[in-house]
Amino acid sequence: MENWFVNIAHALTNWLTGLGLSAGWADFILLVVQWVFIIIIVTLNVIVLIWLERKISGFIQQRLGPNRLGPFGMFQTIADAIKLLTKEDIIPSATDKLIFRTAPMFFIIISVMLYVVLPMGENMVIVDLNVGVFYFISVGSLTTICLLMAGWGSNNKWSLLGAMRSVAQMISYEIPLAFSLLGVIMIAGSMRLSDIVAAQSNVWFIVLQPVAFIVYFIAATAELNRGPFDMPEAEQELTAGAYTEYTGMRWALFFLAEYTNLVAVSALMSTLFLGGWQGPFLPSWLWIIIKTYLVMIVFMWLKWTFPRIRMDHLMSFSWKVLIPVTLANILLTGIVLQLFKGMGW
Amino acid sequence: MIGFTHYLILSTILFGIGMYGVISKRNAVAVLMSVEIMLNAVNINFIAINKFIRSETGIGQLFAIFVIVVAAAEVAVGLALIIAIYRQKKSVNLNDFNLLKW
Amino acid sequence: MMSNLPILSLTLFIPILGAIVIMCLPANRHKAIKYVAAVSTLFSLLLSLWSMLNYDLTIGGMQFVERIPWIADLGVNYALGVDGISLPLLLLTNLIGFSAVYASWQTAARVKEFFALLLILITGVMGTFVTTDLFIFFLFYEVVVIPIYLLVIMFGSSKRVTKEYAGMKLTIYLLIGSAFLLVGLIALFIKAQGILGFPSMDIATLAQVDYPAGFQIFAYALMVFGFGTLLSMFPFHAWSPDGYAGAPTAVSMIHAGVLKKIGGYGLIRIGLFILPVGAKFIAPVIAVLAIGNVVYAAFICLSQKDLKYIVGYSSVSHMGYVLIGIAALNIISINGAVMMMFAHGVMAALFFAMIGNLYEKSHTRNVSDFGGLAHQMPRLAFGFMLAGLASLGLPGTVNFIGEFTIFVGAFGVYRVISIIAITGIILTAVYILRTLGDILFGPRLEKWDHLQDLKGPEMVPLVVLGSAILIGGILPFTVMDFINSGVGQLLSHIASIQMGGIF
Amino acid sequence: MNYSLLAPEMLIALTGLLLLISGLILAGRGQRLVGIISVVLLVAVLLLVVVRFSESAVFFNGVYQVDTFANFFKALFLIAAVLVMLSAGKYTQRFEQKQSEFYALMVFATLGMMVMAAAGDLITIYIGLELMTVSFYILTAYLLNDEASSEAGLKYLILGAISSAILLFGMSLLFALSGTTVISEIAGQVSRQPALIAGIILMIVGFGFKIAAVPFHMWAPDIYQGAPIPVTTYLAVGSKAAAFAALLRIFMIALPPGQFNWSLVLAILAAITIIVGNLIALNQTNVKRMLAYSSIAQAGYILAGLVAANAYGLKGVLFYAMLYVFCNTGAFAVATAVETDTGSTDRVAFNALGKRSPMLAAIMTVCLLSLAGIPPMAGFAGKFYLFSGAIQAGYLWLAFIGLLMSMISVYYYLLVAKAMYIGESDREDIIDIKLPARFALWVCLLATILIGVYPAPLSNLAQTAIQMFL
Amino acid sequence: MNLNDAVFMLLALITLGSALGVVASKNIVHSALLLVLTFLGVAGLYFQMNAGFIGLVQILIYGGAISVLIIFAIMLVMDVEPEKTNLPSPSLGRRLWGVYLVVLLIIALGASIWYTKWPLAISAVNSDEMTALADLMLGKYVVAFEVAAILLLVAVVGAIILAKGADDK
Repeated sequence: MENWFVNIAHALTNWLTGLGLSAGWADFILLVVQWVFIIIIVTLNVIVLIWLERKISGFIQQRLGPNRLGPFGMFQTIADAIKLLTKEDIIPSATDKLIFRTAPMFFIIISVMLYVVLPMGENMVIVDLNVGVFYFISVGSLTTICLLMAGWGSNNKWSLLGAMRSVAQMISYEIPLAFSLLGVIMIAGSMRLSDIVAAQSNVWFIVLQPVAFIVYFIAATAELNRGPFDMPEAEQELTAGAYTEYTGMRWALFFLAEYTNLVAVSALMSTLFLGGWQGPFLPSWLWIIIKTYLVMIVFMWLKWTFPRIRMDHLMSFSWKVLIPVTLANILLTGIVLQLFKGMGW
Repeated sequence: MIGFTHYLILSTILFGIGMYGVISKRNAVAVLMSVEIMLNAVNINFIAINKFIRSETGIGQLFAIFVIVVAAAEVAVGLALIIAIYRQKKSVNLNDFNLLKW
Repeated sequence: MMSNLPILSLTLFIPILGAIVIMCLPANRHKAIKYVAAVSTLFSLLLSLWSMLNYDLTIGGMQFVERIPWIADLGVNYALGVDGISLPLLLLTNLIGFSAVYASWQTAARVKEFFALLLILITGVMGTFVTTDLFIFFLFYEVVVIPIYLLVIMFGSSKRVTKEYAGMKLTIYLLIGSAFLLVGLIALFIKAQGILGFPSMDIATLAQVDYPAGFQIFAYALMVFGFGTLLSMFPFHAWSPDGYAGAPTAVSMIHAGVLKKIGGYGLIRIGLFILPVGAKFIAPVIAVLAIGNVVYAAFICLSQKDLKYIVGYSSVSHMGYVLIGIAALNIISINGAVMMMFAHGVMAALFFAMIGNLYEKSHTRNVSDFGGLAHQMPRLAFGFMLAGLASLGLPGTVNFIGEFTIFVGAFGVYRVISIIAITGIILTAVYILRTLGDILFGPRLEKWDHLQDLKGPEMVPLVVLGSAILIGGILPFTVMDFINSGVGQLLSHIASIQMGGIF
Repeated sequence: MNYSLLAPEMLIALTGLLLLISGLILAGRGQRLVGIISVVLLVAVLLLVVVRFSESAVFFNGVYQVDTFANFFKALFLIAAVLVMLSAGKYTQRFEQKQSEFYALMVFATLGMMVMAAAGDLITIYIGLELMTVSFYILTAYLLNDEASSEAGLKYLILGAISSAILLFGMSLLFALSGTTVISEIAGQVSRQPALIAGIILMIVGFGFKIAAVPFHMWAPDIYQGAPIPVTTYLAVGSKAAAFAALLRIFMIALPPGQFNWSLVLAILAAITIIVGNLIALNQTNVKRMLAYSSIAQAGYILAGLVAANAYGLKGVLFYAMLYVFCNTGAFAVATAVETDTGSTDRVAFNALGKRSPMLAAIMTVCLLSLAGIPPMAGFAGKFYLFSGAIQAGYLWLAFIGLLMSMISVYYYLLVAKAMYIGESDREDIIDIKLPARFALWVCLLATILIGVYPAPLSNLAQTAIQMFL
Repeated sequence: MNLNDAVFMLLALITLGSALGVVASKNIVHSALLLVLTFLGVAGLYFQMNAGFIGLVQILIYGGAISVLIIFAIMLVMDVEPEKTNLPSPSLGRRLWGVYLVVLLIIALGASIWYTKWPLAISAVNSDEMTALADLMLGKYVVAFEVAAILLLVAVVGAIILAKGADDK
């Protein structure tokens, strides 16, 4: 059970080379296949997630949530998806057509690209980059552009304001996010995610880097534009923010991408702070799924518990609290590491 | 086989495109963007040197990193300037900046 | 013996000291400022007289030498020394400087600036004559220009052209000339360094070097350009009449009297001494241009109405003689040229002093406005007469000695040119006598009755300069002995190193 | 490696940070203290540099060098910064609560220059250059309510960025050919190839922008005119000298003139610069702008020294750069005083300055004459060195053009003198100058005259500084 | 043509094409978005040259930060008609001059690059480029590193001062 997926990949490679393809091409095809596989998994996963979110919010708000379609309303999301897919694709006439159309596509592509470096289990990472963490942050930072595209392309002031708000927020929180990861990287001595996981075989980094974990958690929430940091789409002020003009399939793509990001960020958090795929008894890939889901449930819990924060508070919180805290954390980590090194550890 | 020369030619063309933008564009932001293209062209050179030329490991990349850092700083200041000037003139067209003789 | 005392430095820097004292005085202490200026120039005058008396003619050469290393890598020394050529010119400077202070005694506005600048100007002029170092020479050479500009624009008078225009024209002409000169000097210095192997700015050392002929011609041509502009050589003379017309009296005196002479002095001391081959090659050109000076300027003089312009053009004309003397390249002619410089200096200064005085009182310089001034102002008239007669080279004045010597020397070399130039004397006589007659003689004009004759301080220029003209004219050896010793040594030096009797 | 020799740089960096922090602490009227603090600290660092002038060390295999050449320029930058800050005292009050940042940026610009002068490696030179220019972009636009200032800042930024890009492309070609960025190693590695010519030309163009050589000068007058005057002063004096320091090090060591013939290109550039700079300056009516064009011409003169590439020429570069600090700062300081008083730097604003403040007028005259190269001011000695070098190297024509144009330049300098001494003004009141500014002005005046009359000490310093190039 | 060459060609096409788009587009927002594509193309070229770290830096700084800043600024200073926000200089002479100059530059520079014998050496693929970079940055190039840090500080201070504008009274 542990090596299911690894074995499948090996078999595929062997088959491809058997067909007479060079190793390079075989790797390339395998990469594509793996990526497509992930896309499928993630997409399907989103259906579950949406259902979960609805259920959790219902639970927190003391109501039932979806409960008509299927057992526990499980098919509600599928029905919604079908509705969205079959809806008319409205493109308002005054929009910047090209930008309007491409924004959701880029968004989802970037979201999915994040998974390339995430270890899904022991030896289960598509490209084990030596700069994995950095890759995650760099590529993740591109999502802001897509939001700007959406906001601008819609030619709607609510959209534009929403987009600009969200970008301002994301840029501000990207810095503490990256800084919080530095502590982990310093201890692990590598930016390769598999190395970081390996470094946690004795003790999880959430123990060694509690401050970094908290900062990362907060910053990630903001990065994901989730409540209580969901200013960009504050319905009362901006209707649906950058997504206001989107309908049907395109809107669904944004929705999909948001949840994809949520999964990715949660998976990274599990990898960096919660020991990744390591765990007793169960196969490694199952462990990471469990941990990721736990993190996601906390995210949802937060979202439905706290009220939305005001925009200026949000910004100053990042610049005046989170960044100094992370910097102090880095400094402290460095000092302690040097001390330990000096003591011959 | 693609080699060092090809990368350099590519960067030269990119540099030229950037320079054309600098010369022909009137929007201050566009000019700034063109300058960024030029800097990117230079960076291609540095990375290519790092890969193809007999030199100390990593120097080219280091140079490129410094260029990127500087470019970031320059853009930040440049955009702040553009915003400052827009606040006064309500325009970002270089042709409108005629207080000084140029 | 007093020879340990740095006589020349004292002579040079007492005016500067005076200028500094003046700058420190409050601006409204006019009397004090004027006395300081007078005393400091008097000191310089006495010192230069003293050095003239103590100069050992039997030895000749550079005396009262001072030498302090100054800029090692350029071979520059703060080197002073005087010989027979520079002594009369030093004396001339001080005579005129002293008189100029008195000629400006009536200055009322911005007295402080005026006298400070004037003293700086005098120092600059003196410096060029007493230094034996090329760098220091050039330094002083250019120091004089800017004070002149400021004096002209601040204190000058506007008549035909504005004083701003006159000042700027004068300044730019002189500076452009000096640019050529500077190129020549630097080229000379670099060339000599290449040959000698060490940098040197000492004029005597530079003169020892055997420069290639082509280079000598090139460098000498640049110097002729530079010094020629200062000497108002035709066709670079246009600045001079305008400049004199715009300038205040004291500046006109110094400028026409001594400043121009720096050009002639430089041509002899630097051009001839260091670059004999070049000098020989270019001498005919100079001689031809000199004709332009003598005749052309004299003709223009005939048609001038303004007194200052008349004297201005006449001084251009007289410089032609100096140029001929230099171009003839023999000991007699060069003696004459130096003598002429001295003579023209005192004469022109006296002339301008008189004109200035007259203008101050009557506010006009037009010849046609005057007549019969001898009735009202006999002493002024005497000054005018003395200067005028000196100007046309009447025997008994020092100018006669100069002109005569020049033509004696030049006649053997440039026969035609000399003859043409001598006709210039006739033209000079025509315009000078006509002018003097028009303004001094004839019926008494009522409108000038209020004019007061020279008195008190105003007499000083007349006495000092007039006696110089007469003493030099009647006892020519007082000056000529010095000049002869200086020029003789200079030429014998040239002959001894390479020329072997060409001169 | 004796790291204590890096103390000046470190102290300057700390000074800048301290000033930034003090801006937070010293709010309100306390901002005035910032100027005093920065001057005191800079003077301390200057003393340190002077005391350890002749000590030298090579860091990191030549990536960073502390030598007499670098120390000469460091002292130059610090002197310039101190003089500018002293003379700017009253002017900076218009920045109100942003004075500390102003001084901090000036200090950081100085740091950039110092790094440029001491860097022995292309990367470090580039970073130093950018620190300097980025600081200047901000400083140029520091008059936040003044459109001309913002405009100048933007123009400077755009042209500065372009020139940096061009310079970098040239550097990248040089790097590619030699495989190293360390200047002292390039000389042995680089071979004569077509790309080298391209690289040299691009670098000349890049540096040409930085020193405002014609035809890359068009930014300078606008920026000089638009920027706050203290910034203009420092820009004209410091950034130019820093660019020359880097230019000298790269061209003399990496591309020794014996092996590579770049001097003719530079000679033509210098000649055009001198001619155009002076000719355009002739009909400027704004003194700041006139000084801008004149400073273009001055760059041409200095370039002539590099063209010569011999002892006199290089010594002239250093010598001239130093004296240029004094006379240009003096001239701009007077302009600052006039602008603070009258609100304008048009030539008419200088009218009757000779009466209103004889000291200012005299200093302005002396400084301008020094710029023109009239003895006994320092400019003459400087030009003498520069053009002696040029003639020695066989560039007689260049010396000719240079000297001729410098004499022509007297024309526009004298126009200012004319305005000051005979111009009419309806204001007769005495211009009030604060003590620090007065002190700075006197320093400029005395230095200008002293260097002119007795150039030997400075020339000896310059001689030791350029020893490594010969 | 092997895979590497094909990828190079593709990336070159993307980079140059989008760069051309940047200068050709009349809509400044389109220019800015194409600029992002250019940056990504250049990043791709870095990956192609085994410079993964720099490629990611490129994406992070250029793609994620600089471009966003630029777009942000564009949106703050936007004119009403986006189609006319990025018009080239109205003077035809200037544009032709630009084209001429640039073509000349490309030909001259390109030729000199083409005919140069470069001191080529295929350096071994550096597996640990980051360590090498870190060693350089904190070793030989520590001065440049520190100065760059100060440069960023200066830029931040300056950008805040400038963008904030004068104090309103």
